[in-house]
Amino acid sequence: MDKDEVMALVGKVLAGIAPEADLAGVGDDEDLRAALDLDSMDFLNLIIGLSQGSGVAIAEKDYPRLFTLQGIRDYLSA
Amino acid sequence: MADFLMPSLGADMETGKLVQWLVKPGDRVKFGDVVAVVETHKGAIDVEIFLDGVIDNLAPLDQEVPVGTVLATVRQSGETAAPAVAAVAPAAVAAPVPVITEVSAEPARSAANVGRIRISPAARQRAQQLGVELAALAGRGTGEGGAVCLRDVEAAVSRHPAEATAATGSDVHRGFDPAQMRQAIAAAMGRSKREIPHYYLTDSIDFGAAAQWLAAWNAERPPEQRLLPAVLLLKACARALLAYPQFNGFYEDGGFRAAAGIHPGWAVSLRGGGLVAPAIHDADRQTLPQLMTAMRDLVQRARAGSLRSSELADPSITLTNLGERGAESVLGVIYPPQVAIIGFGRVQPRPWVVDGQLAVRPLLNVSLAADHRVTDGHLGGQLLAGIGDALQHPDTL
Amino acid sequence: MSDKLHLDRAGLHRLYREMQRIRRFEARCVALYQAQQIRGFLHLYDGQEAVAVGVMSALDAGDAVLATYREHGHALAKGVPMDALMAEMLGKEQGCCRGRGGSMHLFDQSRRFYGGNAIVGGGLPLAVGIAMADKALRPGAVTACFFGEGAVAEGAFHESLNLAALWQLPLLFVCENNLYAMGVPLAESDAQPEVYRKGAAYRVAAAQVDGMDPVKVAAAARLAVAELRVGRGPYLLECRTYRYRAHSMFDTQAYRGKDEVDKWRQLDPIARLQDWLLANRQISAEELAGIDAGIGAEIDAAVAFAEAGTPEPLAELTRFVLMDSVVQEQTP
Amino acid sequence: MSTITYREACRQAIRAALQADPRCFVMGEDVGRYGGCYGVTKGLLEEFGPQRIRDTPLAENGIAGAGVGAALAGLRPIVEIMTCNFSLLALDQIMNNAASLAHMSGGQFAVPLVIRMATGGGRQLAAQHSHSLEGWYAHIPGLKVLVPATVEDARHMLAAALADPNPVLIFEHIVLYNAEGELDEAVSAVDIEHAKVRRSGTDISLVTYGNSLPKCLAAADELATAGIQAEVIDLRVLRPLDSATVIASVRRTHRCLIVDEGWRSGSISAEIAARVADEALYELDAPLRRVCSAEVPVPYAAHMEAAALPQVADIVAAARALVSPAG
Repeated sequence: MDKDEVMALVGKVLAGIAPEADLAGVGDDEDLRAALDLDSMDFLNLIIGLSQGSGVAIAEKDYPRLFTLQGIRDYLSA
Repeated sequence: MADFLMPSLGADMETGKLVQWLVKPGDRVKFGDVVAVVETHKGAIDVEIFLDGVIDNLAPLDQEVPVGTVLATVRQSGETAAPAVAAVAPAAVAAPVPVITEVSAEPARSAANVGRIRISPAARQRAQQLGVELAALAGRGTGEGGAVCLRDVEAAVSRHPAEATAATGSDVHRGFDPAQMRQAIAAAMGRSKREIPHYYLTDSIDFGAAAQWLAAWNAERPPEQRLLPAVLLLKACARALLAYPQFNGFYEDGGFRAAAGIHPGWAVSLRGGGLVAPAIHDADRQTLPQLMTAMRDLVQRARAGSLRSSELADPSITLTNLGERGAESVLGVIYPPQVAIIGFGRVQPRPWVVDGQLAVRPLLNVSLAADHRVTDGHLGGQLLAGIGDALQHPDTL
Repeated sequence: MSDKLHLDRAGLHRLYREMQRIRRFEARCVALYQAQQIRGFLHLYDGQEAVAVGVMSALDAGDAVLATYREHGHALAKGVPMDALMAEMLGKEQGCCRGRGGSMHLFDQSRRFYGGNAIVGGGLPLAVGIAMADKALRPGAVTACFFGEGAVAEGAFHESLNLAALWQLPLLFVCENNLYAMGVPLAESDAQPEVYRKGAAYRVAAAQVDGMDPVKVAAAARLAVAELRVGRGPYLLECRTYRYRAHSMFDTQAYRGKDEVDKWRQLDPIARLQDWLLANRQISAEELAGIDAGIGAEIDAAVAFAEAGTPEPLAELTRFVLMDSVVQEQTP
Repeated sequence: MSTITYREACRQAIRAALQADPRCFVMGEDVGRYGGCYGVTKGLLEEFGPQRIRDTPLAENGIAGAGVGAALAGLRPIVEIMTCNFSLLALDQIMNNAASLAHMSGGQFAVPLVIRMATGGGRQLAAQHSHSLEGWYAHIPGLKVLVPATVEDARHMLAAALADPNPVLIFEHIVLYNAEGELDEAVSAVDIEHAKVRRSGTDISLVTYGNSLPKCLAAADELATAGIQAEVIDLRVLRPLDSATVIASVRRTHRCLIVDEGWRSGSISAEIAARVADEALYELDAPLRRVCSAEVPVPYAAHMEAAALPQVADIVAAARALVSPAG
């Protein structure tokens, strides 16, 4: 999965969680949870969506590495 | 002929606006079916019908009407078809055989009761709570005279959980009007602060054991099977409420009435502001994975504005969880006619004394606001201690 | 009038005043009834005043009294305040029973007035028990139980007479024989219409007295009470009397002729005592006018008190069905 | 623990009451020389003398009324009516005076009177000595109605009744007099407010009182062998009725069978059924059902009498029908 595919996936998953969210306004290193007001359930749903969409297993202990867009890109395209 | 009325979905609901019919004239409806969408100050609600029969005379959409207004009529078993229906359905006249084909493929045990299922009141209520369609139970009764009883409903759920759950489907625009919702919250909370003599208790809970157990559980599972800490909190509360039923119920007509089951309202904050706390039915009887599924479903539907009427009408206590990015503690306001609200703050590492030694532990602040007309602080303290104790043994939840 | 009893001037005036209070109180009750301020049954004592007043003159404050549903006179003569009675008649919270009893159920615990009983003969067994308790707890105290001649046909009368005699209780049975049980004349309901003769069968001392003469009633009652106070068993006093009015507020009175009523009115206890007092210079016209004016003022005040009274809050409807404690019994 | 009969427990209760309060006395037909129709007061005349164990003439209305009067004026009478059929002769005094005086006097008078009477059938005493009328009395506001079914209640309910400022009727079942039970000396008092769970169970609530209690307990034993766990509720007090305990039990078991030796029509069992339907309808997983006496004056012949009264087999059959899977 390349970086564009990852960003497309993030956009699709977030549209189901926070339809009004505008990813364009979120900085690469910004905490998504704060920027988009995601609670634990939203974040878990994001992880579920990313894991299922990418086929990458995501361990719970790795969650902190997926708090930012940059982190997600690094994790899934690695 | 029976009337289907604009339901009252909460103490603060006086009117509602019918925005969509999910059935059409002549459709057969069953106890517990979702038949319409009603816009209230809390948003659009799926409204269930608690009548069996053929629905007719649907009221027009988009009119704000008081609770109790007739929305439709239901022709019940044994009553002759309305002339209008017969006139447009000559084929049905030609075919004298079964009008009711969907009740059961098997012959019913009691031929005399084809139209109305023979079911105990307790089983009927349980089926409604679990979303089990009564038709799915016909002919499966094992009670006296073939009546459907509690064990039959429970058996049906374990057999086909998905199939038994009433389907909802709607393409109507859903959502909550923030201004209306703010008004409704203001009304309910204003009434609460006026009428309910609150008392407040807080306590600190060592969340270490729970966190450790949760990490181990989640490590072995894919994300969709993982549990959130909130589920443990929900179950721990349900467990403690079993022991202290004085907090699980309603203050009505000058006295306390215990709720029939433990149906905590789970506070869900909505994007763009506002809050709803729909019921998670019989939380004490569900496993943690079941509760997780129920909670995920509920949060999703709450935000999508497609809650069911029973979820809004049934909560017997409110639970609010600020979550990992929330404040340290919360002192809630009781939603009348409930008599208590339990709040959880953010889990955070704190210095804590364990076995006489200073240690850093993940601590969780739990609070109780309860109605002094029903209970006192002593009992409230026991409830909180019960929640704390339950969280020390997550494997038993 | 009787000369068997020495009554001083004040005592005679008291008899007159008490009878007149009763009669005029009831007259006002009739007016209030017709104005629909008093409802339910209203049994008037009109004509029988000498009985209650005469017997009560022989009793002390510590003695117990039970009466029937025709008991306004007994309540007044026993000292129950008139304003509390009138408020009760109007169903007010300030009534002697908070408006729960009404005309037929007047009670005053503090004055040992055990009521008003609307079951014919219902008070007699109660009186037996009260006399039992007095014999044990209040030596010298006496219980007077009033009942009509209709009650004599009830089993309760015979059971009570027997029990009282068997246990030698300080109990004065006062039969107010006004000749009619509602509409049935005594001769048609009782094989032995001389009520006092029934005492002999139970070895109960008994006497018959002219119930239209307060002095004779007082004399007979004093004699009986003296026996009772020293422990000489129960006593049956039959007072021959007459009610001028209907059984309750009105009836056709087809059971008796108007001339019979007129004949008895000639024997009216109040008029006769008044005439006798004036003729024998035992009272002056001024004194008489003073007494009458005092009674008028008392009745006006009682009506004003009752009319100003308030209805008991409905929230109290089921109060006093069960009691939380025993009210302190009066001890002499 | 000691084993005593119900009769002896009643007698001990009366003796203790007489010793505890000089205002207390017993009055009734044949309570003295004869020792009580059912032998309850035997020996008490010799111990307390004729003023406190007072034989009366056969005059139920008179002695009930005398009891009311004595209570009004400061004594603490225990009136014994031989059997509740005879109490109908005293009904005027019980209902029109004892039960009504407090209320119609606006709270001026309390009537701290206790009336004991024998009730029930099973001794072939036929239609004028065998009826269960406690349910009738439970209809009357102003009374309290107790139905001791155990030796503990027989021993301790009387003291609570005498301490109560209201008229209290105690119904002692004639078949229970000979029953033996364990009396725990550590227990010195019982309440007269609450029903009691005499046996816990999960499948059905048997709600009963009086001599039907041992029958229900025997039925529960038998049901247990068939895998049915019956909960047995002893009402103990028919007025005021402790519906909360009954409702709580039904919430646990979801089935309710009421066993009452009174007749079915217009009975206390009907009252209980109505309350359960009212307060716990949605807890019910089976119809509300009753086992009551047949609607006949209780006959003399043994087989007819047995058929007229609730029996263990009737209770077991009714419970099984409500619990067991169909077919």
